[in-house]
Amino acid sequence: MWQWLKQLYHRLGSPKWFYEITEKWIPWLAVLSALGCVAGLVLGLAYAPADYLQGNSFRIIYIHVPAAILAQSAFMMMAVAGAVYLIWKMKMAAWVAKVVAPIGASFCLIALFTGAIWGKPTWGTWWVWDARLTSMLLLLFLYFGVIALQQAMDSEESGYKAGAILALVGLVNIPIIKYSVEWWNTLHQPATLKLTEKPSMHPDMLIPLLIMIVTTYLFFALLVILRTRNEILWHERKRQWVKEILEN
Amino acid sequence: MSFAPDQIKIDLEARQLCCERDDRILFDQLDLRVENGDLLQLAGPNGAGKTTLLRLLAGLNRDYDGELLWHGQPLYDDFSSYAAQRLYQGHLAAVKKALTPIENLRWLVSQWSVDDARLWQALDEVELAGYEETPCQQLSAGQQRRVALARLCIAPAALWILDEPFTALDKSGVAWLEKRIQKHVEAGGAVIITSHHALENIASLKQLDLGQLAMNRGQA
Amino acid sequence: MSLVTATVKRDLLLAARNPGEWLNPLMFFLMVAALFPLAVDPDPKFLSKIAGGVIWVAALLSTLLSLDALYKADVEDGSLEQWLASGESLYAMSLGKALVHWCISGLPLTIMAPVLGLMLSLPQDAYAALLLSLLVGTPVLSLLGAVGAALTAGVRSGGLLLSLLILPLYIPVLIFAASAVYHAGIGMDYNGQIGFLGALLALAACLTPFASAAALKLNLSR
Amino acid sequence: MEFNSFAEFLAMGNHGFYVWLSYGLSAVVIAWNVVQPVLRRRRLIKEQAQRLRREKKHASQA
Repeated sequence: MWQWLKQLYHRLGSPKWFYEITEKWIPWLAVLSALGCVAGLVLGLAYAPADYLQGNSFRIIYIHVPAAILAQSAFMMMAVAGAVYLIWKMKMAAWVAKVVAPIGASFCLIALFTGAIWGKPTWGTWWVWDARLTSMLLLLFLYFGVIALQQAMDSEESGYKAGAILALVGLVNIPIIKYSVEWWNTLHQPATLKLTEKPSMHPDMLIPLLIMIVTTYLFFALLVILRTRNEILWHERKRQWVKEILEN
Repeated sequence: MSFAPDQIKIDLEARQLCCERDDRILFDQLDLRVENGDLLQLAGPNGAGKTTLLRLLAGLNRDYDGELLWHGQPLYDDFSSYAAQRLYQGHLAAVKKALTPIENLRWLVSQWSVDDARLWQALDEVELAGYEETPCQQLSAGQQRRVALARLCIAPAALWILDEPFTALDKSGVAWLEKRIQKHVEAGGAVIITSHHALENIASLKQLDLGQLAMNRGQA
Repeated sequence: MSLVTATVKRDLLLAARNPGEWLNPLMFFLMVAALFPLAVDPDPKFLSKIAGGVIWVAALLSTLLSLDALYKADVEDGSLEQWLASGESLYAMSLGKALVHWCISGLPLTIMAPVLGLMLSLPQDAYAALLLSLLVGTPVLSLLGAVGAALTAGVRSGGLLLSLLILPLYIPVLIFAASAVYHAGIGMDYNGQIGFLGALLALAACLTPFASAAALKLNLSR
Repeated sequence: MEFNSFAEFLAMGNHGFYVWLSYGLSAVVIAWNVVQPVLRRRRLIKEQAQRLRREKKHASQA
C-alpha cells in the first residue's frame, strides 16, 4: 500500500505523466459532466415537485448548493496543494494550487449571487446577512486575497509560496469564521431565515441535488485539468517532450 | 583583544554545488574549500552569481543542489553553531537611521555577548570617535557603512563572508578594511569576499572566477 | 543578550524616536470614531447602542495602518538578512515582532478607548468589557496582522494588499469583541465572548509565528 | 412532470425571473471557466510553435 502511494506521488509529481494521462480523461470528464448536468437539471427543474413554502424559486438550490460546497472544497484543495509544494517543493502542486484559486472564486461567486437572487422572492430582499451568505462572502474575500498575493510577488516562485501560506492560514480560519458568523447571526435574528435547511427533503427533490453535486465535482476536475495542462505547457516549454507536441 | 580566530577550526566545503536561477545555470559542479588562513575572492562579471554563491555559503539560501559541509557535516545540521562562528555582511548595512552608531552596533553584535566598552573602542577604530551618539541619519553613507563594519573588530567569528564591503568607503576606509582583512587572515581566520577591488597585497589570496567557469562550461 | 530581545529593545527604542509611527494610527482611531456621530446620528441613545462596534471597527482599521511598516524597513535595510544569518529561531523573532507591534498599537488603543467611549456615550456598564475585549483582542490583531505584514513586506504598495488579506481574518475577533461590549451595555453576561477571544489569542500565539516565519524566509530568496 | 406546458415551465409559477436569472448568470461564469483555458491553450501552442520555428531558423543560419 505504502509503495503504491509512493509510486503515485512520484507520478503525480511528473508533469509529463500528468499531461499524458489526462489527455484520455478529458473527453470522459466532459461527457460525464454534460450528461450529469442535463439529467440533474431536467429532473430538478421540470420533475421535482415545487416546494410547499417557497414555490418554484427553490429550484435555484440545484446550482446554489453544489457551487457553495465546491467553493469550500476548492479552498481546501488549494491549501493542501500549497502545503505539498511548501513541504516537498513539488512544482505540480504549486501549479494546481494556482489554477484552483480562480475556479474556486468563480464558484464562490455563483453561490453568492444565486443566494442573493434566491433571497429576493423568499425574504423579499436581495441581501440578507444570513450566516451562510456572510461566510461565503468572507470566503470570496479570502480567495481574492490569495489571488492578489500570488500576482503581487516579484518572482513566480515566491508568489506560489506566499499564496500557499495565506491559503493555509485561511484554512485554519475558515471554520472559526464560519462558526463565529453563525453564532453572531443567531444572536441578531431568529433562525427562521434558512435558505437550505429542511427537516427532510423529498427524494424527488434530493436525487437531482445529489446528481448536481457529483456533476459539479466532475466538472471541477475537468476545469482543473484543463488549466493545469496549460501551466505544464508553459513551464515545460523548453523540454523535449513538449517540443514534440508543439511540432505536431 | 582576546579572540583568536585560529582557535576555531574553519572547514567550509562545497561539493558539486549547482545553482539555477530563472532557468539559467549560474554554476554547476562547483567544488571549493575554505580553511583557516584562507582569503577567497569571488570574481566575475555582473550576473555571474557571486552574491548568490556567497548567500549559499552563508546559509541564507537553501535553494541549491549538491552539498555544503561545515566540519564535514551538512551545514544545516547544526546551523546555529555555524552561524555563531561566521559573520555575514551583505551589501545592505542593517543600520537604522534613527538610532546612533553605538545603539546600532549593540544590536549588530547582540548575537555574541560583547561588553559596551568594546563597542566604543570599535567605533573609535573605524574613525567614528565623536559620532558615537549622533543619529545615523546625520552621517554619510560611508560612515553608516563603517558602523556595520565596526563589527569586524569585535565579533568573535572566525569566518567572514563579505559582499562588496568596499562600497561607499573612502580611501582611508578602504585602507583600513584591507588591513583588517589581512590581519584576520594572518591570525588564522578566513574571509570569503566578493569585490571588484583588487586585494593583491594579501599573500594568501585565492580567486574563483565564476565568469571563467561559465565560459569553460559553454565550450565543453 | 539574544538577538530576539535585542530586536524587541531596538524596535521599542525606534518607536520612541519616531513617535509619529504609533501616534498617527492613534489619531486615526480618534477621527474614525468621530465620523460616526457626524455621518449617522449624534443622538446619545443611538450612539450608546453602536459605540462598542464603532470603537472596535476603528481599532481594527488603525491597526492595519501601523502593520504595513512592521517588517518593511527591516527587509529594506538588511536587518531581516541579519536575523536569518544569525541562525536564531524565526518563530521567536516573529513572536517578538508581534509583541512590539502590540506595544505600539494595541496597548495605546486600549488606553485611549475610554475617551472614545465618553464621546460615543458608551453605557457605564460596558467600560470594563471594552477594556477587557481590547486587552485580549488586540494581540490577536497584531499576531494575525504580522503574518500579512511578513507576506507583503517585499511587495511594492503592499499596504493595500495587506488590508485585503488580513481583514477577512479579523472578522471573528470583531464579532466576539463587539458583542461582548454590546452585551455588557445591556446588562448581560459577556464571559463567553471574552473566553472565546482568549481562545483565539492562545491559538494565534501558537500558530501564526509559524506562518510569519515561513513568509519572512520568502523575502530573502532574491 | 411538474408543469403542464412549456410556458408554465418558463414562468416557474411567477418565480421564472429569479430562477432563470440565477441559472443564466451561472451559465455565463461557467462558460467563461471553460472557454478561458481553451483559448489560452490555443494561444500558448501558437506562440510556442512560432518560437520553435524561429529558433530552428536561427540554428540553421548560424
